[in-house]
Amino acid sequence: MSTTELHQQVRERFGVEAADDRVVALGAAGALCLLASAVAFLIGSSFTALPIVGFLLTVTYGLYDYQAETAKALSFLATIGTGTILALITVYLIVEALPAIRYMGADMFTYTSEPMWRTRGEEVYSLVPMIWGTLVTTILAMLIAGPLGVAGALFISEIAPDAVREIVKPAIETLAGIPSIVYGFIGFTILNDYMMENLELPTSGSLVIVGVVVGLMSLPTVVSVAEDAISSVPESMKSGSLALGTTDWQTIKSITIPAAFSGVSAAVLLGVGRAVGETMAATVILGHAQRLPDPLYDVFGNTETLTSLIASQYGVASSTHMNALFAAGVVLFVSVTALSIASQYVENRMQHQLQGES
Amino acid sequence: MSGEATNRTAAPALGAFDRVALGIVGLSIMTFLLGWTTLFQRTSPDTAVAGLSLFTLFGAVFLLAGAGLISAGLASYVGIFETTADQYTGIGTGVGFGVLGFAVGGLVTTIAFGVGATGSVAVGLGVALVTVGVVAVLPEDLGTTLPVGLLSLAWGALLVTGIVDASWFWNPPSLEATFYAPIVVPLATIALSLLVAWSGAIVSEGFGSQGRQNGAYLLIGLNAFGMIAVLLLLILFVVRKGLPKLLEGAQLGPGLSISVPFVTKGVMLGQQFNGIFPAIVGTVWLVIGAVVLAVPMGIGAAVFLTEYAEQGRFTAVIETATNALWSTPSIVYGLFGYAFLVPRFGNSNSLLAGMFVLGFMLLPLVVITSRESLKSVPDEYRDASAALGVNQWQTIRSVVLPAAMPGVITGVILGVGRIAGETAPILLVTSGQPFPARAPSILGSFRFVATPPFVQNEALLQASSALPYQLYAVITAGVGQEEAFGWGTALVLLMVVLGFYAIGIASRIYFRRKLHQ
Amino acid sequence: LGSGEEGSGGPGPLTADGSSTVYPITSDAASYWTSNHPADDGEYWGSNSEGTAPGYDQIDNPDDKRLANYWGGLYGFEPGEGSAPPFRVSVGLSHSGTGIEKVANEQVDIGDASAPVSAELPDASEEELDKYTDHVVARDGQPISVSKEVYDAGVTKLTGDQVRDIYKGNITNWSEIPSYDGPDKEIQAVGRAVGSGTDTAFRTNLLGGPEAEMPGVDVRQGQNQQVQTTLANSDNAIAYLALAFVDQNRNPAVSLELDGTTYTLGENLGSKDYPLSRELHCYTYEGTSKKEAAFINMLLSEFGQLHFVKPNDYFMLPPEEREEQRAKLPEQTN
Amino acid sequence: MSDQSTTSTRVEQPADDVGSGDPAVGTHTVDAETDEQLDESWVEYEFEDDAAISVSDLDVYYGDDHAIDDISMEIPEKSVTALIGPSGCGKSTFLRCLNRMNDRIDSARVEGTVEVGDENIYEGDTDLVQLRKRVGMVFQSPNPFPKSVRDNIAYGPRKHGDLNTGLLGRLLGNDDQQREDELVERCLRQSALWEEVSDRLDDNALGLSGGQQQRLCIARCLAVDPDVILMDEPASALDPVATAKIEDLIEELAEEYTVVVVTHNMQQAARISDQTAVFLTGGQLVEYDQTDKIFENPESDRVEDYVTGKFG
Amino acid sequence: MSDQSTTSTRVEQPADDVGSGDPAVGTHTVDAETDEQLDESWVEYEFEDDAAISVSDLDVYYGDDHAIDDISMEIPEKSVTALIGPSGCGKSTFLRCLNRMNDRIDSARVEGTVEVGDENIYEGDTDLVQLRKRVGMVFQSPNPFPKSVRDNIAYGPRKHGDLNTGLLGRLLGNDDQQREDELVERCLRQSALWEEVSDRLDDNALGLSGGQQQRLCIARCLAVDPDVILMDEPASALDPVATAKIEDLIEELAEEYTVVVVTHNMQQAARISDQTAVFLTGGQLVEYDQTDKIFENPESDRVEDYVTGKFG
Ligand SMILES: Nc1ncnc2c1ncn2[C@@H]1O[C@H](COP(=O)(O)OP(=O)(O)OP(=O)(O)O)[C@@H](O)[C@H]1O
Ligand SMILES: Nc1ncnc2c1ncn2[C@@H]1O[C@H](COP(=O)(O)OP(=O)(O)OP(=O)(O)O)[C@@H](O)[C@H]1O
Ligand SMILES: [Mg+2]
Ligand SMILES: [Mg+2]
Ligand SMILES: O=P([O-])([O-])[O-]
Repeated sequence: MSTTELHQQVRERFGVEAADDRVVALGAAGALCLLASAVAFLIGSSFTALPIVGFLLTVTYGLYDYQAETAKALSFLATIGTGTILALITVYLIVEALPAIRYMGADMFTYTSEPMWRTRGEEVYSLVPMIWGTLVTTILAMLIAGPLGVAGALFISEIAPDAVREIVKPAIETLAGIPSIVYGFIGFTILNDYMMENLELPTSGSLVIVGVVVGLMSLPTVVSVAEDAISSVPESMKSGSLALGTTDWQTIKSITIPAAFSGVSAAVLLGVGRAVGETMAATVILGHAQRLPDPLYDVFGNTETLTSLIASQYGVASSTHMNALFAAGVVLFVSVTALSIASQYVENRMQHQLQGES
Repeated sequence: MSGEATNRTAAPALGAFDRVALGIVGLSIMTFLLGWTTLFQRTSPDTAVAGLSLFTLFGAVFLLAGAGLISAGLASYVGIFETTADQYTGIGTGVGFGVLGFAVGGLVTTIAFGVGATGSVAVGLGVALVTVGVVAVLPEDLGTTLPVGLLSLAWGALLVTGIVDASWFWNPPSLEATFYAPIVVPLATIALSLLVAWSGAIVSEGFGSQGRQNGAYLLIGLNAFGMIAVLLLLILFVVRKGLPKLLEGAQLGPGLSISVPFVTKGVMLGQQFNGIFPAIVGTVWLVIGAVVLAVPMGIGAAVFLTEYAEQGRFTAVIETATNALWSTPSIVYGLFGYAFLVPRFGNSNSLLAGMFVLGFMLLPLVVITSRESLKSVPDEYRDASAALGVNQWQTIRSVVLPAAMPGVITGVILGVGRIAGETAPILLVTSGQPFPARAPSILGSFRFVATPPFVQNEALLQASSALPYQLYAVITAGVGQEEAFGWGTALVLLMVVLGFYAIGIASRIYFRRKLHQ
Repeated sequence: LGSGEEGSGGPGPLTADGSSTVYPITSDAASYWTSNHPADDGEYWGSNSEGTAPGYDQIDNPDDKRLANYWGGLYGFEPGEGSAPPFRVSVGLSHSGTGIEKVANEQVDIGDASAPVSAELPDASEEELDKYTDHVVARDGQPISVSKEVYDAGVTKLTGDQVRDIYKGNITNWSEIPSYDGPDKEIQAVGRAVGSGTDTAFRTNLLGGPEAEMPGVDVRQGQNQQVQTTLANSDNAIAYLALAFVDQNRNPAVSLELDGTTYTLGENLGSKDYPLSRELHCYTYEGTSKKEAAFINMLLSEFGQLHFVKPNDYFMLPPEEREEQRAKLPEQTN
Repeated sequence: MSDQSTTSTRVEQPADDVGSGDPAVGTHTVDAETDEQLDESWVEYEFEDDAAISVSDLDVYYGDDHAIDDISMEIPEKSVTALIGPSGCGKSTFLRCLNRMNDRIDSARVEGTVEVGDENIYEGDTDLVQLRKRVGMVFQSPNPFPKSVRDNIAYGPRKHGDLNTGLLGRLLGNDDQQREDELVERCLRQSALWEEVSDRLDDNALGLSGGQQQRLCIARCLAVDPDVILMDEPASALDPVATAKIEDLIEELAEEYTVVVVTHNMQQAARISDQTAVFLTGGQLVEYDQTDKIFENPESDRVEDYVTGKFG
Repeated sequence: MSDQSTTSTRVEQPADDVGSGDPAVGTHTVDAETDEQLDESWVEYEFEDDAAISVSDLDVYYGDDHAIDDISMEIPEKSVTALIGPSGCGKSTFLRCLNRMNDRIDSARVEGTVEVGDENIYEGDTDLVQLRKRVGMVFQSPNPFPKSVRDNIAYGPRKHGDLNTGLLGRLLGNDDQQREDELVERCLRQSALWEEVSDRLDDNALGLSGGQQQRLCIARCLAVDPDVILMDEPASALDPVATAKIEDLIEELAEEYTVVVVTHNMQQAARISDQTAVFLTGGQLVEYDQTDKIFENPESDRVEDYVTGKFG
């Protein structure tokens, strides 16, 4: 590529109006410095800071002399950076997980004879019990957070008078702020005790406790996202129904909820995502037994979730064991990303539907 | 249904009808609340209310309510009262009762006849099908009262006759749990109370669309009330448990000097009152670091995506990526930080690694909220500025960003609230001593050296505590002796996090009001 | 920020992490070190009109140095400013596996462990194991402990076979134990995280090897402290743990009959031939630095044993063994 | 309302109507009593005998905002009444009072009486459902439900239990499908839409053009068989061709229904309405008379300025 | 544009202007050449000598949508030109072509030439910043920045570096505070707002009433000293009183500036403009003439129908 072509490209990319070689040179210098520091960081060199200083100098000069161009370039860099972080996490997780997956093969997701998780001697890393534990707690959590959350969202956006809404809405948002470790602490000290005493559970920590606690924790997520979806149903649609002489509840059931259905599903999906990824409550409440409950549906039994597996074993893990934990991370990451994409897709569909493009 | 026939105000006797129904609703809400207090062991099966033991009282109420509901339904059906009941109950309600029928049928067969899982599922399904079929085609006044009334009568009878009493229990062969009456009875009572209240609410409005609305609103209202109650209970509980520890040794000194050792001291030998100051400082630094890292980057990315980039595949990919990052579990970030960042940051758990990991977690939120608020800046501002001949960057800097700031600030504050309470990543990349004596001194540790990287800050590269980790440490290092310490920590953590939330929400309300005035 | 802030300068902190069994020892030592009491204290360090800290009289401290200044000074460390120690000591809490892992990764200076590294890393080569330097600082007699309710129902003594059967999953109900006369109750067999020294030692000493299977374990807890809590909160639990975590009122230790001998807490449980007794280690990696030596040397002194080992219910090392251990430390500077 | 001085609103009531059998109308004698003071030009205009709606002393407040200031007027049956006036003068607010859609606005407070038929709809126990079935409403921008054309029209009757076309109806055999088909066709014909959509009754209504959507909304409203149809600027979001269709439709509807139309467009009011009410700022009804009169020879100078475009 | 048959748009150009020194004007001889065919009534209308803006053969497409169809017209200096026509006929699109605000719409494509002064603004290297300084714009709904009144007005000059009132300016000692004060006052006076806001220059502009906000937007536009001011329905969001003020203001501004106003309100066009261009659907300019002529005696029947309200 000739220099003039390069100029042309840079100019188009960054909207540099006055053809100015110095802008191009500056941009190139900045980019080089950044690249160098990234490489240095990746290989773990202690010289990482040098190119960063160079970059900062370039940027400072740029901001002084070519503010618009520099700002645009910086914002572009920030975007690239955000993408890079995701890419880095994804790639690193997968690369680290590969040895374990190669070691176990498909057994990692299908192997069900005891022991399913053995880190010494003849190693076995089957994620089946963890996936099952995660599945069970998530289903329990959603049985709580799904209906209650949607009902709460309906209350806030459709039923509550203004004055009540002003209180209830922030209160439920605040519920989202209670850190999971606090729930975990309460679960570990109070609920575990309560359940052992009153239900004569043979072991401390059971899936049902984690399910209930995680359900409570994902409730606010479901409420606020569903509330957004429900209140984005245009007022004109609701008025249209009411003006035909239907009751509010009929309007909610027949107009509002169907119109907001995608958004509400997206909310539930996001809630599922929160539940799947919830770590600390499971870690401190559960008894970390890497085996399937017997019978499978025994929610009062003890098993492990993917998150609590990582949190409880990262410290002792090395080589294949560590890779297996990464594999658990990959399963988490992939499922949660899939949920996020699904909820985004569903939400977009709602937008389109409301605009009549169904 | 003609206008005249449905004009309920014409039927004078309806007052009585209403009153009975409202009475039923009132009673069932009472049993609902008592059910909860019993579950929380504030009341016990032996608590006497009006001369009756609690379970007998439950039984009496359900007998009364069942009878009331059934007679109300029949009265409406035979036309003693004019109501607006629909011709059919409808499939929706039918299916609802079907699910209930499945549960009740299945459980009763298992408990009473000891049938195995397959058998009870079969029976349950049978009961469910019959229920759906029957209820759906019943006239609405019967369909919404009879099933609930009968169930209520049955449960009432079981309780009053003492077939189910405080010593009753059921030990399912396949589950690890044993269900005792003190748990089962309140749970069943709570569930049935809701049903009865729902049915009563429908009756009180004379069935029909108004009645159904009344029933639904009652349940939804109770649900909202329940959520608020849970929030308040949680907070009150933590406050009650944590306040004594928080105030231990606290003094209101001369003048306005207040000393609260729990938040100003570490854990040290020979000190009368130990505290969590190092954890508080750790959390503060973690938050500062994360914000410094994530906010400029996030806003920058949002500006590029919203203002500069053409909306297309690239922006869609980044958008998907940020959403995915936002929902990625914290433990995954933690694992990444542990295996990737820690070896690169001086190879030991460190504040810096924690800052990066939390920053990574905060980043997507900043991008998302900044994008939202940048998008919600009206294009009119951009047009107006462009029409004055002002270039794009100056428009962004002087008009768009200031207008978007409220949204960004609110989003960041809420995000900070969330990361301040994150435990898993800290546990993996930052934690060191569980009960440190001293707080890290970041500002005092900057040193300039002649070799790259020229600036050194040892404190940044050392492990630190943080509030959520402190709580985790209490759990791992022995809740038995130090539980009070844990509650104190939980209270402070809750205050910090909820403080961020309160500020975030308040600022959002403030900015919104300001915009609308 | 307030007074509790650390000063800057001086060498970086000494970091340790690992065994929850060793944690009470090293953590107490770190607290003493960090507090750096003056020699006129008498309670913690030194001597005054009211008393003398146990073991202090064995120490030659002519300059009346503060605690950490003294022990640091032996290895040439300059005293810190004011009451600050020459360097800080920070002790993390996890379990032996983590300590051994982290010390090898050079993430910490000292890896605490309650089982030997050879048992923790059964697959490691000689060469690899040689890089660890083993400093034994105390001895533990690992007891078997049960929930108070179980103890009160008559289970005050178990045989080795019974314990083995419980952890192998052959005995699952307390009523299968003859001495038990309570209601029918499932056994909650509490284990420790795989890789913890307590777990490794228990498997090695009772089940036949560090890789022996324990299919009977219902619940695994990360640290000794959590095991103790679980025992106290349950009415049907049994667990193996470290001596420091037995509380006769909450989780009493039962007597254990092994090969015809009955071992009872407070009598012969600590004796060298108690099969579950074990050494508590502070591992360093690739030699022992002066910083590490200064701290470990304190642990090995009479003062250290009296203050950090004994109060935590562990067994002190006899003087000749201490000398042996001290020999592994580098030369003192003065 | 201290009549003469503050407002020029008068409603001529034929003498035989005063104190006649209809008690609802009889109570509103304020206007009737002032008849004698009217000048000639007023007496010439006679409203039809039956007032479909009579409003008296209506005030509406939004919080402290006085949006409707003491308005009384009678809207005659089976005719088109236009409400015109500059933006923000309270036309929509007034219109929404007639079927109590203002109830949905938390800050709104209504005083006075509005009688539809012979029932005061602001009396305690008015059944909103019944009221809104009788007084239908068509909104400024078309707002069909995101359902099929058929479902849009059948929506009201189904919700009111007049049609059992669901699964249950079919199972029980008393299927109202045929009645529904008839209803849908009748309403679509009435709203002059049948030709255009008869072959896509099951398509999503949001796929129709704006003008078609608006006529669908009218059809939907007709399906619940109202007496009165309120329309708030029904054509303002439409192009001229669609507007013309809607205007024709309104004139036809007036043969069977009482139509009240708010419009910004004076020409439109002149074209379609029988009587016109002119609101000016502050929520006051300045003049109310036959449309020709208003546009050709209004009483008040302000109205004259307004309708000739000197102002507004 | 194949003239006579399809369009009645003509622009009378004084003979002395044809082929005169100004090359930009000279190139647009299509219209000039057809002069001879004009009937009497056209000749009577003479545009002023200097066309501030001349548009020729302008076409605008949104994607495949042809929004402006081959329009040529000349807009004379220091007068008010009104653009009227039904909704969607392309008035706003045309207006936005004059300062290239259409560039901001990705799908928009513009063909033809627009000359402001004697420079074709659609030629390659036109400096948009300079162009928009010369051709200011006022929008339909008032859109002041959420800043103080003063900052709103000083915004343009500050960004263009004409005023140094920031911290830097103050530090360097060449503080333009006084010049800024003068500018703010002058612009506010010109836009007839000074009396109302002189004591709250530092209040947030969003606290002003709608009419005040719109005048502020005009003042803001004046502050960058434009030659031409484009206004897109500047009063449509305002109440009658505010509208009257804006109308007065427009007439005053025409003494100094070239004003082009889009309006929906025919009365308004009649009241304020010197010449009026009538667009009908399809982006065509149907007639362009002196305002009196358009409203009293238009050439085309469609225009007559339109201005008398028979249609639209
Ligand atoms: N929901 C509301 N809350 C508060 N004030 C309102 C509300 N709706 C209308 N208003 C106020 O009441 C007055 C009358 O409004 P209304 O919408 O009835 O006017 P309008 O004549 O329909 O105007 P337009 O022609 O613009 O539709 C206005 O001042 C308006 O600001
Ligand atoms: N951004 C756009 N993208 C695509 N098409 C557009 C866009 N803006 C306007 N149009 C189309 O171009 C045509 C002319 O629109 P324009 O806004 O110029 O009309 P107008 O005369 O100003 O109408 P109004 O009186 O409603 O403002 C219309 O058909 C419109 O749909
Ligand atoms: Mg209106
Ligand atoms: Mg326009
Ligand atoms: O001593 P441990 O914590 O490793 O059992």
